Amino acid sequence: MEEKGWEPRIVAFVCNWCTYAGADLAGTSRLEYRPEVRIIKLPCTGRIDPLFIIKAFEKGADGVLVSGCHPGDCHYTSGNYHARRRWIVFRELLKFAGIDLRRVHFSWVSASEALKWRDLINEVIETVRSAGPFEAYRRLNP
Amino acid sequence: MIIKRNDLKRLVEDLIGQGKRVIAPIMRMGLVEYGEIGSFDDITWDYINPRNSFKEFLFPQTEAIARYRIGKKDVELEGVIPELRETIVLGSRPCDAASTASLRSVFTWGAEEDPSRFRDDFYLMREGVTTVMTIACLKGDEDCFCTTVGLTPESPEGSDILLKETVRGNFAVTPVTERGKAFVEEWRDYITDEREDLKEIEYPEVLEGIDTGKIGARLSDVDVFDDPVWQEVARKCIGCGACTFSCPTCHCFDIVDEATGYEGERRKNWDACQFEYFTLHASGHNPRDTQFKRWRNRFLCKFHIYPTKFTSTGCVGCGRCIRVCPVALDIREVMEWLSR
Amino acid sequence: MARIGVFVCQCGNNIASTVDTQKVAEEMKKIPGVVYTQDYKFMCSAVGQELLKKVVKEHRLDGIVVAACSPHMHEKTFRKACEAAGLNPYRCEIANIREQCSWVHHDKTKKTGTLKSTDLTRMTIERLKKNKPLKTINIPLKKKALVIGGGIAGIQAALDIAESGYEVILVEKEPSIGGHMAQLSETFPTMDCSQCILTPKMVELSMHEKVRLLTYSEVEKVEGYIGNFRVQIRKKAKSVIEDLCTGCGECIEKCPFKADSEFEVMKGHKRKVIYVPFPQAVPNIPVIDREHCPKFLKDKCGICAKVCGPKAIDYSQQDEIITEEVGAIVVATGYDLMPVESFGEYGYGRIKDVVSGLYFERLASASGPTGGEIRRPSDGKVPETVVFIQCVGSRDPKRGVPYCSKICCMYSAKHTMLYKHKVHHGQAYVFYMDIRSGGKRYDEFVRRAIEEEGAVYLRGRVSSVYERDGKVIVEGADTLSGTQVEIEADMVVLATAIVPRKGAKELAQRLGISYDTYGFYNESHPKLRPVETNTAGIFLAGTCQGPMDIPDSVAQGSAAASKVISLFSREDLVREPILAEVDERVCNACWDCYYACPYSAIEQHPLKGRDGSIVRWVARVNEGACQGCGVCVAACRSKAIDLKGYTDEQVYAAINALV
Amino acid sequence: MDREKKLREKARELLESKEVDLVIGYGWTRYGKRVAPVFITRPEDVDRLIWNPMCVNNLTLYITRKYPDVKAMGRPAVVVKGCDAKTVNVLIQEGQLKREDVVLLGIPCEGVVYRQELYDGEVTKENVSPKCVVCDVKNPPLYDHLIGEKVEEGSGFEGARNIYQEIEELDKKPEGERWAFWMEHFERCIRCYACRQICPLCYCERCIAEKNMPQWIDTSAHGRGNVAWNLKRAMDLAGRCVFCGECERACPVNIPLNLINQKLSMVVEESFNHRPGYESEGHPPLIVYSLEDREDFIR
Repeated sequence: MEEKGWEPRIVAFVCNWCTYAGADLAGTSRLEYRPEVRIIKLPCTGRIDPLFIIKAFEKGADGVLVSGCHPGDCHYTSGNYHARRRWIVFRELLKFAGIDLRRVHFSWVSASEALKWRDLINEVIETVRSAGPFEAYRRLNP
Repeated sequence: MIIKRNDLKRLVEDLIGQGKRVIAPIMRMGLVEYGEIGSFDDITWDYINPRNSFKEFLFPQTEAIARYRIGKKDVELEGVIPELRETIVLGSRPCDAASTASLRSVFTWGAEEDPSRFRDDFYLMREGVTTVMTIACLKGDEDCFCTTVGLTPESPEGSDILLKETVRGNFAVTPVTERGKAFVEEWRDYITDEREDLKEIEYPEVLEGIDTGKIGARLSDVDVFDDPVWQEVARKCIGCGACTFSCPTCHCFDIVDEATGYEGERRKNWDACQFEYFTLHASGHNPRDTQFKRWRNRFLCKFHIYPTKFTSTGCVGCGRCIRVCPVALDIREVMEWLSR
Repeated sequence: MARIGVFVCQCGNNIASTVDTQKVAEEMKKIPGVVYTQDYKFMCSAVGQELLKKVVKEHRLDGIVVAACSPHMHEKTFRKACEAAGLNPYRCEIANIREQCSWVHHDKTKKTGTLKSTDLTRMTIERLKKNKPLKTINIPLKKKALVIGGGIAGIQAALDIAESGYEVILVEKEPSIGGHMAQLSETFPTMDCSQCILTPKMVELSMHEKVRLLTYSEVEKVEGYIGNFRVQIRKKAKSVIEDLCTGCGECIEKCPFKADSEFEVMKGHKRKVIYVPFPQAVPNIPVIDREHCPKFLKDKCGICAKVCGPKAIDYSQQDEIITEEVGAIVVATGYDLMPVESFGEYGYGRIKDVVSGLYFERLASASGPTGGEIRRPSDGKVPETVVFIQCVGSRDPKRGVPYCSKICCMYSAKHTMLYKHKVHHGQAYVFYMDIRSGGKRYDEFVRRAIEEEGAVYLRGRVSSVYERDGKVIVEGADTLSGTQVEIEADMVVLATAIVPRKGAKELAQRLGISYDTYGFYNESHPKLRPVETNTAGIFLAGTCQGPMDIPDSVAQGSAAASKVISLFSREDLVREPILAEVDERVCNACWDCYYACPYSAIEQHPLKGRDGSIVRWVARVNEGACQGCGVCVAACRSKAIDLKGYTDEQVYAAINALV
Repeated sequence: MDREKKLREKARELLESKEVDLVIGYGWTRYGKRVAPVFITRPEDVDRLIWNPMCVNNLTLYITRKYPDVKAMGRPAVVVKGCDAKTVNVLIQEGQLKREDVVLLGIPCEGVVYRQELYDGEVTKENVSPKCVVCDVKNPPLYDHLIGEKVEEGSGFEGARNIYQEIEELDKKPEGERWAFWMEHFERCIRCYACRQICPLCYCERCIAEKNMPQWIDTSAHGRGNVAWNLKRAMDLAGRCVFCGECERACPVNIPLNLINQKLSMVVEESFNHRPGYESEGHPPLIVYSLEDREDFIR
């Protein structure tokens, strides 16, 4: 399945206040991690719609990461709690539809967790790589 | 001329072997539907009328009609020539076959008299490579009403070749069109000149209360257009596209662009006049803003607009819209009302 | 087509060492709608900003992407520069190619960094194409504050706000303001008398022309948003007409019935049924405790009404609901002490001479029931030996709370001193886990208790407390000497944990502010926004936020006040336009957004026909309350609501530009 | 039939007393032998109302915002089976309906057929609707008038198709097989939106599928568009779907939508202890949250 020289393409939907800041800190701390991730910043994980994830797969993502503030840390008090609920259901839906959950990742990364961010990205990329290119989704294209 | 069942099998296998596309009734997900077969044995013989008409093989539900690339200055357009495979539709029904004329009427509207007018090449190209081998119905079900709209279970209209089942389970072959004749010539070896008795064909009852001529005339009356009965008959209509997408003569489509990055496709997709947004204007105004108006339009399209504009009929009596409707809206009830 | 300019910053070598910025700029030139690209050494420098402005004007650009450091660094800088060049600031976007690219991918060949920077910048350009110009919005502001809670933090906040010339309403649940501080004897580390420093403030507050004091009152309902809150306050029936009462005290004097005193803590200590909680109460107006007054229970007595000269007693008085409009709210609702009955080993409730710290405060207080003499509850004897046990409930995740209550180390030290000053020959013992005495002159204070006042500090936990021959025996470990100790004490004082006020969560829900797992209110940022809540316009002061001592509470009161004052110093509120917006044509009025919104920023709005009848309902966003989180957008099934600045179109465009 | 008679009597009474202007019930169609929704406005027409196991439609569809024409007819009474009645609770929860705006003619039901054409005088384990096999609301949980006596709860369709069992079996398969299973179905989707149109809870003024700028869901009936549509449809019904089964019944290409809807119902019940339609208080579970929601999958 795995093509030679293929690197996975991962889209990360992250909240502005915690994970985005955590990723910034990883930068200021000059931590090194794998480059195959493209971040899309949103104000809050509560803004993230399941449609974003579907669309990312449609547009060629092999894996998706959604990340925000730890419970209790949400800049908007409860956005991450709302998000968590949606993910519980959406993740089960994807699983039931037969999507390999190695492609769908959720995490809490705070503004101070630069190390966690680095490790997370490396791990997510590795996991998605083990799942291979998302050909099954690509085949849905006419 | 007779083609024995075994020879029909050989014929089909040979066609498939030549890389041709053979469309025939098959069983999928508990439903009989037209689909491409991989072998003769895929064919289901026990059917009245498949859930879909074979129009989707002439006029696909979705197809790319152009590709584009958004460039620095312009949009670069590239035409799409559909991938054409010679196609044989085996086992279509006379009602469906008759509908091809209706589709052609729309897709070549006025072009015969005036060549500068638009012809839908996508349709015509596909039609040009398609041979329709109809098998006459032995009987209909309670929703079949071809006889009420002027067709019969053995009408040849629209078929290239009409097959009728014999008492021995073989088929009597009648070429209808030039294409059909050529096809029969080509495969003459498989066809014998024997004669066999045909199985009896049971015609669906002609519904006495319905007179299509009268319907057409009444629909020209503006007062009928505003008759409150429309609201009554269509009140339960849920506005889905099940009837139009099953209908062999419905032909409406929508054009959409689907792009990824800077490249995209322009696609032609089936559309249904029953959808609320079908007639929504950019201004926000919707001339058919409630469901009965949309349903009325569908009816008018079949029994007024079609007969007025074309010689072909808008309804072939296949009964699919009745079978598929989730709220059992029966077009015949309205036909009856308008025949009074 | 768009006219977009792209600047790729080298950030000296910070970006340029792993990203070929020139190549990125060239690549961007190929994108439709991009008419100008350039890489530059330092975009954020004055020269860089001037360059940006110049290019915007010269090339008549309608959008700018700066590929540089994190937007958290310089988004404002570049948006300002755009604005100065006549471009709407929200038509400027930042592609983060430093923190999230050049600094984390160390490929010296620049291949990795260049590729990723190209992608990130392209995604940003496509997003920018969908950016609508936005305008900051102005919201009117009601310059009146509500302070909830009349303890020292609330008093301080209210006074500071009032002193700045703004009106303040202070709501206090009890019949008097003063809070816990009014119950204390003397305060560490200065040992001033608590009442002496508090009472003048209470009086000052009550006399202040800008302050409206609502005691015996509670906040029932809060609606609205920063600058424009609508608050309903329940003024409980005092059964005394405040305007008529002179505070002479005749009614209290003559009242024949008694009930337990809340103020005195001590079991069995009674107050009258018509009462002021303590003599220095502000306002000095009694209330009738209807739960215990026979007039209300069986319609008997009525003496107070008979003896009242000014005829201020009104048995028929009803609770009154007052509606007030305020622009800001300071929450200063204080704390409770953990009930320690569950700590069986300390014998509280079982042994009379085991008391709480607050009880000891009352014992030591000159205005307390013993007139400041230390006498034990069981027989009124002066205790010769007193054991103070710290961390009762605090730092005890299993049975109590995991946090440190912060004030107990200090007040236990104070208690040993108070005790020693009053009972010179007495001996104080303190069982402690750690001494936490950070704070100005705090550690010196504890040292004084040990070194000068002779308190014996034992590091270890108490295993059991029991009675023997009229003594209270305390058994515990001294972990420093590694021995078991047994102390024959006359009295034991427990330093019980600070816990959130009963009903704290309910109030938080009414206010729409968040609280932690214990029920303490959450500050917006523990360091940088210590008195703000996440709900704009609502501020915190004092122990409702977590354990703290008087100086901290007062400082917080002042801090919260200063936030209110700075808010009120503006003509109106200026808000970033990152707000939700409803497409009313397609709103279903299912109210998913209404219920999901953390800020109650969605309003149910009727759309009316020409005849004034309601045609249908739609959601509408209150721009003052909306904080731009976008929870509503994801909640909306039909996407009838969108978030300006982070619209679906912008997100879609970014995703679509992945490849 | 006794119930049918009682239903007609009650309808006549309501119409005569002008308590309602309209009774939405079931009636025969002119041709064929189908049962369809009927709208009765005159007491003399109540004999058109029928009740039998072919009465599968969820008629609460017609009291949603999708039917302004029906609304214009005045105050309705609606014939509801137990499953249909649950819809009313969700509609109330979502502000789409006030309880007092509708009169519910609750009709105890012992099972309806999956598709009308399968009915041959008796509901059997072969032709029964899958919702009836696992039904726990034979007697409507809410109604204004109960038509006839209550029936005993519990299912008697041993050996019939069991949705929950099918879900369990599907769950056990490797994901690749599940993907293949669903793709085979989704690729057949013709985007007629019968599933949406028949669903009383798909009442959006503008469906997300009709939204362009941006077009989240491709309108083309290709795999990509169909998967997006079917996932989004399922997601938006999660925690709301009352299992009236209408979407699957309406689907012209037999996509087993009950499976996907009920799978998510199971997830919602397990995760949030919520079963839609049993009460009108509270909110749909996906717009609220609990601090205790599980997050074992979040890193």
